[in-house]
Formats: sequence, C-alpha cells, structure tokens
Amino acid sequence: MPYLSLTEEEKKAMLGSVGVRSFDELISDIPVSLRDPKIDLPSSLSEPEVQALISKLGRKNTSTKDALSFLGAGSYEHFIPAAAIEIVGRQEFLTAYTPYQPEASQGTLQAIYEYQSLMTELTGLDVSNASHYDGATSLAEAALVALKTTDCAKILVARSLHPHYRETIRTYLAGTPYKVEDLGFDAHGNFNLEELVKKLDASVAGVIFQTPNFFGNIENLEGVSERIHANGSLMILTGDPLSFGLFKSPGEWGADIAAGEGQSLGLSMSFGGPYLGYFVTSQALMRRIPGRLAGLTQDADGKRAFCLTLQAREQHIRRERAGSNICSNQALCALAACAYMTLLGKKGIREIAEINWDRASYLKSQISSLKNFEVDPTPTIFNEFRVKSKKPFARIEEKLMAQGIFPGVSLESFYPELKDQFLVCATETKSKEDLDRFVEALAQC
Amino acid sequence: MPYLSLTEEEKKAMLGSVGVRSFDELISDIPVSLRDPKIDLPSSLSEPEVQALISKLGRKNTSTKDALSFLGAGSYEHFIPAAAIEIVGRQEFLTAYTPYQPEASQGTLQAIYEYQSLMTELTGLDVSNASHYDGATSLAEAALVALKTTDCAKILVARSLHPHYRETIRTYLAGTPYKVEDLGFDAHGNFNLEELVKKLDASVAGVIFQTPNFFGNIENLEGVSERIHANGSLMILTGDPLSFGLFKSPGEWGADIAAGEGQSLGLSMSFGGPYLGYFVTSQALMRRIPGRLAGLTQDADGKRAFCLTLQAREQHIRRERAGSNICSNQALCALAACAYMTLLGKKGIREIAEINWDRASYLKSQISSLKNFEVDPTPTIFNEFRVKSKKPFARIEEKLMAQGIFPGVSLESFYPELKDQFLVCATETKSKEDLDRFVEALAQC
Amino acid sequence: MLISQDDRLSFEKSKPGRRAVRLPKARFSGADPLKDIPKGLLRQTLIGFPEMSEPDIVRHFINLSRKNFSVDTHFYPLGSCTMKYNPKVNEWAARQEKFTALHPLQTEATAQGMLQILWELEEGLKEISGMDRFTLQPAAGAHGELTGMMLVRAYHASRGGPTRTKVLVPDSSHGTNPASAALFGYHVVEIKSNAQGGVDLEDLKQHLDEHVACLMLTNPNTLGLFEKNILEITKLVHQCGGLLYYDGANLNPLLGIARPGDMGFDIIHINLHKTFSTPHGGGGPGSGPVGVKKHLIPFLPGPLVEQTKKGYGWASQSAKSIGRVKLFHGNVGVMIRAFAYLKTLGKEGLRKVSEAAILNANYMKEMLKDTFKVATSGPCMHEFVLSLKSFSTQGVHAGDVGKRLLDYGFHAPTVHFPMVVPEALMIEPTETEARETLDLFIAAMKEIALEIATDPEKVKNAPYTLPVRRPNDVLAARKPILSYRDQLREKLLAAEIAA
Amino acid sequence: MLISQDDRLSFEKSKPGRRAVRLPKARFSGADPLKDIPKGLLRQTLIGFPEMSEPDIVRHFINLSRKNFSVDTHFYPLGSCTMKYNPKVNEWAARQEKFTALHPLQTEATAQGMLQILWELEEGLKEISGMDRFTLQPAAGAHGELTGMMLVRAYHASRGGPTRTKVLVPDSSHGTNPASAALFGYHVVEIKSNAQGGVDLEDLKQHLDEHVACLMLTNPNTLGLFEKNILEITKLVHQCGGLLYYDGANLNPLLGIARPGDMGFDIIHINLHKTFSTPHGGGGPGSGPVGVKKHLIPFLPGPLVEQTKKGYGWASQSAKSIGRVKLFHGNVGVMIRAFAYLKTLGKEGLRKVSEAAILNANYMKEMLKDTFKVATSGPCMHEFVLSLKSFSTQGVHAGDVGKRLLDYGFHAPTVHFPMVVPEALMIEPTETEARETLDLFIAAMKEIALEIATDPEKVKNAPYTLPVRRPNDVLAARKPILSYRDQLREKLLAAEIAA
Ligand SMILES: Cc1ncc(COP(=O)(O)O)c(C=O)c1O
Ligand SMILES: Cc1ncc(COP(=O)(O)O)c(C=O)c1O
Repeated sequence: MPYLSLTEEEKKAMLGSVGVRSFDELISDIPVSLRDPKIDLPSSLSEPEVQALISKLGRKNTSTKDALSFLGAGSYEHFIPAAAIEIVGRQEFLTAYTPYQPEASQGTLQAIYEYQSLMTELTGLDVSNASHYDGATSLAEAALVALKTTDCAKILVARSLHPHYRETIRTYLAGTPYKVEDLGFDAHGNFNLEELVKKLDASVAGVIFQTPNFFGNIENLEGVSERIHANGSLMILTGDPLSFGLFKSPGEWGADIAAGEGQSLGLSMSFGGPYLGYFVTSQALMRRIPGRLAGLTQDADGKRAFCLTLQAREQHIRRERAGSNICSNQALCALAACAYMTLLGKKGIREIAEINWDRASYLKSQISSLKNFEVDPTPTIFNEFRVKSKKPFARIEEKLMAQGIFPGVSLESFYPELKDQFLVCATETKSKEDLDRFVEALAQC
Repeated sequence: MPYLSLTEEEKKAMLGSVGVRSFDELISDIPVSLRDPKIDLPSSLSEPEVQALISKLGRKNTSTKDALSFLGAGSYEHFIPAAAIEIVGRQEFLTAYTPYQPEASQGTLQAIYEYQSLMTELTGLDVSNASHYDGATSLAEAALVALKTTDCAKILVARSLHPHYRETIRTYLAGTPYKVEDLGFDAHGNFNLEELVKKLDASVAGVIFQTPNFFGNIENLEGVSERIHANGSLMILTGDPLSFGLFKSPGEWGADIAAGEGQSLGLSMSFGGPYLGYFVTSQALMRRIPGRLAGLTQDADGKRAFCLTLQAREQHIRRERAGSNICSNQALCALAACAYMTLLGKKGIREIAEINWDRASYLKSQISSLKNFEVDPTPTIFNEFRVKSKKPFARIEEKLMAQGIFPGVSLESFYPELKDQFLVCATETKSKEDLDRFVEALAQC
Repeated sequence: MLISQDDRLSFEKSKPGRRAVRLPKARFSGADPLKDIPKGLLRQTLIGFPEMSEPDIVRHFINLSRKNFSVDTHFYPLGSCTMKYNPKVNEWAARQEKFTALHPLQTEATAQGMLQILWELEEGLKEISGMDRFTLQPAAGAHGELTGMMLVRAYHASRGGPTRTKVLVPDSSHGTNPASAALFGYHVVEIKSNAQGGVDLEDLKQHLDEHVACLMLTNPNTLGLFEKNILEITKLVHQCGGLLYYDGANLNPLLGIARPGDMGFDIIHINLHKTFSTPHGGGGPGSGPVGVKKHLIPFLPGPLVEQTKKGYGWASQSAKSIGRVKLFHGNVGVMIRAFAYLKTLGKEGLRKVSEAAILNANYMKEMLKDTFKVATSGPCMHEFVLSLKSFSTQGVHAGDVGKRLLDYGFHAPTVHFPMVVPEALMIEPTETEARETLDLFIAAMKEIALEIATDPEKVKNAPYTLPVRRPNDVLAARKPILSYRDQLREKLLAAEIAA
Repeated sequence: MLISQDDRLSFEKSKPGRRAVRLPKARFSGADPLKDIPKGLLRQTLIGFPEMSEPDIVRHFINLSRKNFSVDTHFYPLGSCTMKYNPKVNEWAARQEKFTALHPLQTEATAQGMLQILWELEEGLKEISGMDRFTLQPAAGAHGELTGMMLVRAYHASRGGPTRTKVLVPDSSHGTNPASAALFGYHVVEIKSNAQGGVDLEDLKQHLDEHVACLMLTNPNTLGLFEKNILEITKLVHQCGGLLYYDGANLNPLLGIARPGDMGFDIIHINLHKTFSTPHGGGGPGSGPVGVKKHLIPFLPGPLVEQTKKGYGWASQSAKSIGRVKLFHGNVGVMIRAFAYLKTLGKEGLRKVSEAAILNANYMKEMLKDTFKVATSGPCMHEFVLSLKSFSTQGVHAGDVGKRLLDYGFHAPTVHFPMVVPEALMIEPTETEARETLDLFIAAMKEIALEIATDPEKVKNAPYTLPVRRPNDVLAARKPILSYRDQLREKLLAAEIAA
C-alpha cells in the first residue's frame, strides 16, 4: 500500500512499546471464528495500472463532450468557470472536515456563510442552510419540516415535480402516519389551480410545486401562496436556481421553503452526483432548518469570526430529538456553487439565465416548424421543453444516437400517458451550429 | 476584459487624482504618428467560448492517449503520479516568480534546493543548478562553459547525440570563433573510440556524448574520461536521467558536466515543451555554472533558511561580464521533477528504469523475430532501439497509423544514410497487450 | 504576512460595475425577455449579488483556503471521522471528463465504463463486508442509516407479526443513530454500556421483546472497542425477531480482519468518505452505500446495477423495493474515488491498512496513558478515548486541550464525545500517519499537560496562533446572523437605535 | 499554527523501507538486469534518494507552497516582471490531455489543432507588435535576446561590409541585454541616460559608426518612461547601418496604443509570461517569441508553422536560417495559455489592458510622490521608480523597505534596479489590481515612511511575520551549501574538527 508509512522495523518497535508480542494480541477481543475471512478481491494495482484502468473504463463511455447532448430532466450541462474548478480543488478545502474547530476552519466557515448569503439572495428567502444531500432529499426534509411544523398529516405534491423527487418523498414518508397526495397537471403541463383549491383542507401540511417544472414550464403561481397560507399550510417551492436570475424567485412567489437541486450552479453532471441540495426558509422557520448553519459572531478578542451555530437542532447534541439526522452534507458542492455565483456576479447571474432561455426558445421555435414534431407554444419555458414526436421516440433516439446526438429524455417511462414525448434541453453550452445540426437531424427523421 | 477591475467611475476619479483631464495626457510622450495603430484581431471571446474553442481544437489532434504511440527520440511518454500533478498545480508555486525575496519564497527555495540535491544524487555529480531551458540549450551552455574554462576553441560532438541538440550547439557557436566537430558512430550506432583518440588534440575544449544515445544505445565509456582529461579537456555527458537509475551515471563515467533533458522526470510531452534542462557539474566548476542556485544559510535569528546564492555569476549583477544570460528558467518543471523523484523514491527510481528496459527488451526481441524487420542485437538499450524495415518506412507508418498506432520516429530525416530505419520506444506505459498488438500489426506489413 | 488580513466578505469587496466571468453576447432567438416573457413571471430585482473581478475573487478564495487545517497540511486525528490520506490518483480519476461529463440518464450502452465501476465497487464492498447486495444511493452515513431504518420497517411489515416500534442503540452510539431511527418514527431506546465500555448484555436483554425492530451498533464502538460479545448480541436480537444494523463508520480497523456480515448483521452502511479514503470536502460530499443480507435484497432502493450478456445495465426495480432515497444514482464522483482506492488496496492491502490503523492507535494510547486517563482498559482498535476529568480542578476542559493542540499544529481530536465518557478526547490517528507524526503529537500532549499544571490559563485561552480565538458561539446562537443580509439588517437596527 | 514548522528536507524525513508510488510488478521480457546487462554499464549505488510515504510527501510540498507569496495570494508589484493575474481558463486549456499528450514529432495530420494554435498565436503577435514573422522557439526573454543577437550577426554577415562588433545598450537596460550580447561575442557599449531618464541622444550619436551591429532598447524603459525620441533613435541607428532590437519585456502598456514595429524596430522578443499573462512558476517556464521585419525572416530559426491547402504544417527551413535554438518547438504549454489569453483579449481588450496598467501606475506614483522621491518627472507608463536615497541618513535602504512591505502582506517591488537610480524601488502594479489594493499598498508605504522617521531599526530588521528573517546571503556565498550532500559533508567536517 503506497499510503502507509510504518516500516517493518517500526512496527516491531511499536508493538514492543505497546507491550505485546504480536499484532494478534491487539485484536484478541475479536472472536477467533470471525477472524481472517476469505476475501476474494483482485490483487492490488500500482498507480500506473490504476491510471491505465481508469482511462480504459473512461473510453467505454460516450460522454456529453463526445456527443451533442440535449439531455436535461434534472441534470444540466453547463459551462463551469475554470477559476471555480481551481478553487474547489484547493487541498485545504478538499481534505478538511466539518468545521468543528472554528479557529482551524475560518476558510470553510466564511465560504459557507457566503454561500448561505448568496442562496438567500437568489431564492429571495431569509435563511439558508450549509447544504443538503441533493434536491430530492432536501425536498423530502422540507416535507418533514412542514408536517412537523403544522402538525398536519398530508403533503400535496404536484405531479409535474421531478419524478425522482416525488418518489423520494414517498419513500421517506412510507410507513409513517404521513400521507402524500398528487396534484395533476393540465394539457400544457401546468399545475391546476382548481384542483389545488379543492384539495386544500385542514389535513394539508404543505404543498410542493416545481418551477420551472419537470416539463420545463415556468409555473404562474399568482395568488397561490395566499391560498395555501390561508389554509394554514406551508408552500414549498423547488426549481432550477439558475432560472431565478430571470424568473420569479420562490421568495417572490411567497414560498415558505425553497428546497431543491443546485447542480446547475457550477457542478458537473457526473452521472448524477455529487450534487447540491439547497434549503432556504423564511425567518419563521429558522430553528426548524435541517443541517449545518454557519453564523457570524465575535471571537474572544472582539474580532469578527464565523462558527457553526444553532447546533442544538442537530443530532450530535440532541440525538433522537434532533430535527434531522443529517451529519455530513455536501459542503464542497456548496463551495463550488459559492465560487460559481461569485464569479458570475450580479450581472452574470441574470445573463446566464437569459442565454439559457434564448437557446431553448430558438430551438423550440425551430423544432415547432418540423413536420414530424409538435411543440406546445403556450408554456413559458426556461431552458427545457416538451416535444411530441409523431413517430416512435425509440426510433428517433436510435437514429440520432447514430449521428452522435443525445436527443433528450423520454417522458413515457415517467408518465406512461405521455407517449413518444420527450424533454429537450438547450443551455448556454450549445452554439447556433449545434442547435441547427440537431434540428436538421430531427428533420431527417 | 474579465481580468480588470477599474470601473468607469474609478477611472475618472483616478485620472482626477493624477491631475490630468484625459488618459491621453498620460501617454503624451508617445509620438502621435505611432498612436492607435490599426490592429486586426478577432473580437474578444467570453470564457464559455474560449473553452469551446479549445475543446474543438483539441479534438483536431490525435493524442498519444487516442493512439498507441511508440514515439520517443527525446520526448517520452511516461506515467506521472497524480500527486506530482497536484503539487505543481499549487497556486503559490505556480503564480510566484523567482525567489528574489527569500522570506516570501521559502517554499520555492526549499523545493529547488531539494531538486538540486536529487539531481546531484541521480547524476553522481556535485552541483546542480536550479534548471535550464531544456536539454539542447543546457548542453549548448555546457559547451560554452568548456570553451571558456579551458580557453580552447573546439568542441567534439558525437553524431549519435540528439540531432536537435547538435543543431542547437551549432547555432549557439555559429559566427563565434569557436568550432564544432563531429565524432562518428559505428555500425551498431556506438561512438568510435579510435576516432576520439585521433581527434583529441590541444584545441579540444570538451567532448559531448549522449548515453543512452539517440539510437537508444547505452554507450560503454570505459576509459574515455581518462583520455579526455589527460588531454586537458572536459567531458560532457547527456542522456535520459531516468536511465541513470539502472545504468551508470555521468558521475560514474567521470564526466565533468552532466547537461541534458529532464522531461522524463514527471513532465508531460506537451508537443515539445515546457521541458527541463538539467545542468550538474563537478565541484571544480561550481562558480562557472549558469543560472540560479539555491543555497542553505542561516537567517538573522540563526534559523536555517534558503536563498539564491552565488548571484555574482549572474546577469542582473554582472551584466555583460556574466557567465550566462539566463534569467527566467524552468522552475516549475524542476518542481515537477523534484516531486516526481521524491514520490518514486530510492527504490522506485531504480524500478522504473528496470521496467522501461524490460518493456523495450521484450519488444525488441519480438520485433527481431519478424521477417520484414531487422534489429541489431548487439547494443545494450534502455527504452528505445533502432529498427530497420525492409519495406519503405513511409508505407509502414501509413498502415500502422490507420490502425491507430504511431510506429516510431523515422531516422532518415536526421541521418539520410539510415534509410527506412526508425526508432521505437516502449516505456512503462505499455502493457503486454499493447506491445503484442504492435508486433502483430508490424507482422502484417 | 503569509495570509491576507483582508478578511472581508465578497459582498463587502463588491463594487458596482465590476465583473469576473463574461458570457457570450450573441442571441439566437431574436426574442427579448422583457417583452416576450409575461411580466408576472419575471424576477423583479436581484440586488444583493456581489460584483468583483476574477483576480480578486481568486485571491479571496485562495486566501480563505489558507485559513483551514486539512489532512493535506496537518495531522487531523478527529476520532470517529477517519481522516486518513485522500489519495491523489482518486481525485485524478474522478476528474476525468469521461466521468464528469456523463449525464445520469444516458443510455446504458453509452455508459458501460461507468456502470462497470459501480458494479465492481459493489462487488468489492460485498466481499469486504460479507453482505450480499448494496445500494449505492445514500449520500452519507446518516442517509444510509435512514435507508436502513426504512429497510427494517419494510422487512417487518412484509412479514406481518407484531408491530415493532423500538430501535435499540447503545448510549455510546453516534448521534446520527438515534436521530435516524427517530426521524423515521421509531421509538429509540438507549442501552447502557458496561464497565468495560461495551454493550451491557443484561440491560440489552431487558429491552429485548417482540417490539424490537432493530439494534443499531457500531463495532468497534465509539470507545474504540470491539464488542467481545458480538456473536451473542446478534444472536439475542435475532432470537426476538429483531434485525441488526451495523453503522460502518468504524469499518477501517476491520478490513480483512473480520466482516460485519459474518457477525450476524443484516444491514450495514459504509462511509466511503472514511474507510474508502475519499476526501471530506469541509463537511461532504460523502457516500454511504447500504448493504444487506439476502433476505433484505428485495427491499433495497432501486435501481441497482446488474451484469447481463450485453454488459452492464440497470436492473428493473423489485416490487418490494422501498423506492429510491435520492435523485439519480448517488454521489457517483465519490464512488469513482472509492473504486480507485479499492483497486489500489486489492486483496493484499486490506489487512495492511487495518493493522497499521490499530497499531498506530495502540501506540499513541500507550504513550499517553501515563499522562492522561484512558477511558478503557486493554488494547483498543483504531481509536481510543481519553478522559480529561482530572483537569477539571484546574478548570481545564477537554475542549481547551483541543484548542491548545491547534497551536502545536495539530487538528483537535473529537472533543466531548462519546458522551458516556466525561471530558472525552477521542483520538483516531489512522493508518496513513508516520510514527514521527504520532511522536510529535504525543510530545505536544505531554507539554500541554505540563502547561495545565503550571499555567492553566494558557490552555484555557488558547489558541494564539490562528486567525481567530474562541468565536463566541453563545452569542452566535442567541442572535443568529446567518447571511450578509442579516448583517445589513443588524447594522440598520443599530443605527436606528443610535438615532 | 497554520503552517507546519516541520521544515525538514525530504531527505531528513526519509526512513529506509518507506515508499510512495508503487510500480507494476509484471515483467514481460524474462530478462534480468543483473544478468543481462554488462556489469560495466550498470549503476553501482544510488543511496541518496529519500524514502517517504505519499501522505508525507504531499503534506511536505503543500506546506512548502504555503510559505510562498504569489499573485494568487498577494499583491506582487515586482517592477519589470508584470506580475499580473494568470487567468485560470488558460491553465485549464494547457492542461487538456489533447495537448499534454501530444508528441512533438507526431505527423502534422495528427496535430492540426495544435498547429493552428501556434499559427494563430503568431498571427496575433504580429498584429500586436507590427512585426512580420515570429519564431516561437525561445524559452524566455533572455533566450529571445540571444536569438536576436544571432539574427543580427547573421544578417550583417549576409550583407558583407564592415564587421560590426558593437552592441549598444542604455545604462538603464536590463542585465540580460548586455549579457546576451556579450555571450554571443559582441562588444557591449553602454549609452548614458539623459536627465529625464531617456537615451542621451548626444551620447548615442558619439557611438554610432559602421561597427554598430545593433541597439537594444526596452521601451518604455526600466524607469517606466516612453522614449520620446524613439523615431529619431531608430532613424539614427538605421542610418549607420545598425539594427534595432526591442526588448519586449515592457510591452504591456503599449497593447493597442503603439507598436514596436511601427517605431522602426527590426527584431523584438515578447515575454509571454509577462504581457500575455502566463504564470511565472516560481521562476519559469516562460516563453520569448522573437519577431522580425521582412528582411530578417529568412534568418529565423526553423521550423516555422505555415498554412497550406491541407491545413497547417511545418515549413521547410530557409537556407539562411541561423538554425534551431532549442529542442523541438519551444515552450508550447506556455503558448497555449497565451493563445487562450489572446482570444479572451480580442481586439477590444488590448487597449483596456494597457490603459488600466498605465492608470494604476500613475495613480500610485501620484499618491506616493509627496512621501517618496520619484526618479522621473511627468507621467509614467506601466511602472515607476522611487529613489529612497534620502533615507540613507537613517541607515535605511530600498531593500529594507521591500522587506518591511512583506509584513504588510505585499510582495516587495523590485529593489536596487535600475542601477542608474540610487536606492531604487521599482513598482509595477499591473492592470489586474483593484484600486483598493493600490490604496492599501500606498497606506503601507506611508506607514513605513513614518516608521523610518520614528523607529528606523524596525524597518531595518524586518520582516517579523514570516518563516525566516533575512537569510544571510554572504554566508551562503562564502561557503556554498547547494545540496543535501553538501550538508552531510559539512556536518562530517564539523565533527572531524570537533574530534
Ligand atoms: C460512528 C458514526 N456513525 C455515523 C456517522 C454519520 O456519517 P455521515 O457524517 O457520513 O452522515 C458518523 C460520522 O461522523 C460516525 O462517526
Ligand atoms: C526588461 C527585461 N528584459 C529582459 C528580461 C528577461 O526575460 P526572461 O526572464 O524571460 O529571460 C526581463 C525579465 O525580468 C526584463 O524585465
């Protein structure tokens, strides 16, 4: 093992210092019947061999850099500033742990504090935690917060919420006394106000919407929070935070909690993780927030300092009475998002949203004009939209894949009723030539 | 420009502070006729566009990771430990300059000192500089040191020295009173002792050999230094330092100067640079050494400290009387080599040489058995050897390239007499399957 | 001055009109957001974002990083966290574009290399732990525990019988154990530790009945002791129909030595960010794969990777599955690192790791035991706990010693945990540390003991060499300032009060 | 303690039997080096290499890095070195495997992207400098100068006529200028500076004759002044048959404002590691492309990139070429960075850079001029020089002020250069620094001036906040210890003397 440093001589000497004759004396508590299991693993590889293996396995993948990809559906291909990558690679950030010792962790703590500050700005809410695992788990914990805060039993969930989020919420609540109920969507893929009004009753702890929703639509949530609040329930919003630079933020819609996935803020797609769960609430819910919080305070010499705070909420203090069980979070991903948002800055965070909207709008109008494809013109979109193919989608996909194009995510596997429909996503990574090439390829189908 | 920070307001205020009404007043010394040249450049690209452009240009290359490469001839494909890459990427190493202020540069200085220490060990000589530009320039400066030290006019250069090194030496000495004369090689590609003895006369300042030489042969230099020294000349050796882990070092051969290319010590091939010129001498030549030197000393509090030393040799002190004009060197490449050698360590530095020798030996014996190719069995090799094809090499190359194999470097362009001969190199990066695939492809030719 | 004293926030360094990253100017659609998007959907203002230049942003964050202790710069013997070296080749692997640029919903055919890694990682975890199948979805240890509790519930539910409402945890257990069980609605029952620090068998027996859903155990426990009676414990719990959950945070000393699966555990999570050497990232991301024995496989969250004739693919989800616990496939980037580590480790490496981890801990314990009270007797596994209660007379607490260690260039051990030991200092050196480092740490500890005897104030007010000294956490919690906007509000308030 | 105090050398941390990187065990050839290689060719011993574990090596180097000042962590106003921000996207570009894994002797067809970069970089340099063709081979500025001298000699030789043996350099020139000329056998003649700091025309004229091979000039010169008389100077030298060499180290303030080619220069080098933002790497690598006017193109070192119908390729070498000055194609990795910068800069960026560089320098000069004597009058270009002679009465030298600045968190300016100014402090802020940074530096300088007045010893003994204080360079030079082996030898000697 290249990562060990004790030499045989040292081992002998140290065993001597410990006062045992053999290593086995140190593990005498382990029943002999358990010891020395037969473990069938390949032999150790040296670093050149590991590098060669990884390269070989890499070549077995066709990445979105090899192909022209229009996949989205919760994981987005975006430009990441080189400076953000270097910052995240700093060994002192990468190989530290949770800042339990604030004196030895002011770097991590200040960065988290800045992340929290940026997320409150972006979502238009008051208090952000230091990160959650991902969008799905963050939303599931938001549901729990709503259930516990209101002491009600039911969560209403829009069916236009990302199917993985919906499934995760159900998994979290299955086998508990809590219930989850769906809210349907209309022909355009938007949520249904009447249905909401009908279902809002005393049992409802919270309502969860996504905007832009899973179909890419920007939801019009005018008047929704008033109705939900009038019912004594909480409004929980999720959505791609990159869209908040251009479209109304959860705070502006009147949400109590914004919880969701922050991958588009400077994280690579990486086959699905690690991503970044964001969790931001109103002031009123501050002490209900799950996870770490970095706070500002003074040190013993009156100097400004940062530390973890409100730890009394957490498992390591409160154990079974903790609001959440989260311990390790996604700190490095939050740092990446912090660096990303700082690098884009006030103007950039709006521009990037505009450019995404522009690319998708262009692509949408181009595809609209194709004979064999239909696009609903009604919804306002961000960077993703629904396309209906007149031919079987599997055939379309096969044809485009052969040309090095990933055409989009099939909707049928998530919504059996949406036959031959697929989600197409276009971000700032696509040039006009890329989009035209895609349209041309579709036209040939 | 994303790298600027003055806002328009600040600019105005600062012009005010300076006491001028317009920027142009600041450049009034520049003749008006010179100002505002028409410059025809493309428009500025944003970072996403630069990234896309670089990726696109990258895809126009077939790299040695895309193909199976047996190219060597002075630039070698080697495994680089990931730890070395991270160390070299540390921003405090990367974005500092020459350690003029030792208090603010102990990191760079100690690393250079360790590099110097490692290079003296590896070459078996006494004093290493902090780096030179590359093998060719380092060797050219070694020739100058010999000429100036001995006050003689001629340098003898083995023709089996890398052709680029030979050409660079000639360029450096052209138009000066100094002369360069070749020493031929025998049928095996080894230097010719009789010729050397004949040419060693009072005019000879130094003799330059390479081992392993350009053909990959380990030269037997037994008794050579004695003859050169008896003539009052200096012996200058060059060669791949990676081979010194297994084969006799310049110091052991009696060389006065070891100067050459250190790329194989942890630097990527990068289409030819940046590489690392090493320059190591005997104690006697210490004050003749070109370039920076880091030395050990004490600070004002008696603490151990490092600083640049013997600066009186250098251009910034001695101007036209300096021994060399070098200012910026290849410090970061020296750091890479330092990290590489430290990571390989005492055992690794020998093993890596053995493995290279093993791979090339295996390949050599496999190719020997092919009908259409000849390999001279006589020379002892390191990781490279000469192959003679019975068919035109251009045809062979074309065929192999079509299969994604770079078969090696043609020798004819360097030595017209070596028709259809080529250099084949196999390092630790090649698996048995790789080598067998190459042999199989050659067998089909 | 090696580290910038300009510790202002990015927000405070901002100036209107500055900008770092520029974006493409070209627009393709001809549409105008202000005209073509309904006004009611548009964001009104976004005033709070900072405006800085790229050079200043880079300097800002690089200087921040320099204020951290980390494994790459400091010895970091934080007990229960296994702060071992994070190999650089793992980072290199995870950063390859061939993995970072993979979309999670790509077709199987275009991700064969990736799927193979997930498959082989699972195979390796199975072998090492003695379990039969793993889900790689959970994002961390606590997430694994939660997943485990769901599996426990689903399993019992599928079998009918009495409702099992109790989850047993030792009083020395990690906080996430009771929290995970409680979060999922279980009634948590604490089992006492015996005098040696292990599970008190008598107390355990008293709580064993048909309402026990499961016992959660970390073994070695948080005192660094292997549960001598482990086989009896698992037997007892099984006998009353309960399941056994293994908190794998402390698996490092067992590699190649013993397997939780062989001990009788039904469910286990493994922290890839501990035993499998992936970096802790200032708090995460981690990865907490959950492994189960055969009888629990149908309940695992899906999808799982399977090997078919065509290569690797996603198995269709079992009807009994609890359902997914996370978006997509888990923290894949972390898994790639763990995979590279597994390959480096190989068969031969396992025992070398665990033996060195155990030897290092025992060596330190032995060298410190004359100066400090060790909470347990006999050899320890990969970590051990000191009790600093005797220093209370000088008014010095475990936390103070931790702070003082920072001045000596060492990260503090875990302090005041486990709670069963008063004034606990929990030390885990890990296997990657050299003996010289341990010796320097031991010397520092002895020096501090001397300081406590001669000048306790010095220790109580430490540290002295760091950017800040003892941030006031009471103040922080009383008047939480959690964002720059909170700061501005505070300032405004203060100004109003002053006026 | 943020930075490790274990500053032992790797050699001193070594212990027999430790090891970091492991290598493959398999051998293919069946050969045994000890048997199959003639004994006389084998290395006998290699005892001096260190033996360390990977975790310790990483910690060693990361801690070393933390002892450095650098652009990414500190303001670094080192005059004449253009320590501007090194954009991260350039690093990203240069580290792409598609470039790092290219062999220099690959066929042209397999390196089209690479060759295009070299071509377009050359095109950009030509436009910006007003020259007609560039060689990219030279590895640094000084190497470019040497190449320039070779071109000068070859050019004159090709024309016959009197032997031209003299190279003129101003007395304010950088040390590499006279050194480069002398290295190549030229007789170096220093031209005096006039009262304003420019070239003294009268002195120049006195030295102009048919033996003048060339005048080397940096413009703006090292005092930060643009040579007002530049057109007359180049005319005069041309009239006597000499060539004009432009040291492009100071090109940064001229981007888009004026071009050396238009001034009449025949040969120029450009430091990509200055004006083109590539990092300095602790001393290198740099890159010093050399550009020439048409009449000198045939003499350039080959090979050059050319554009053909098939794409890009290597032009065959001209018969008059001086021949190559370096292995392969120069420091290509540095060129990729410069190329990315050039693309970012674009037409629009040029003037923004130079204007900000000039404005920043003038602002600093203006704010400091009441406290310190400025060596020149009137506006400066991108840098300026202070003369601290007046502090000699307190025994304080320019170097002392530089040291004291380190305590304030700023890298020292260039000290004691140019030599024409007594007690010179040469300050180059560059365009990438924010006004706040300049203001902090200005305040520190004024504070130091106060300290000199009230407590000069404080300044003379600075710095106080860094790992070491004033290493003794006299001692270092008197008894050079340049390697660990030297250290061991010294120790042995000392022991013998003691015995
Ligand atoms: C014993 C034990 N269990 C569980 C956990 C929780 O793991 P995670 O932080 O990955 O959620 C930890 C983490 O420190 C631990 O030490
Ligand atoms: C004016 C001037 N000329 C030439 C040089 C030499 O350049 P290099 O260090 O790249 O060889 C420098 C470097 O500092 C310089 O400032």
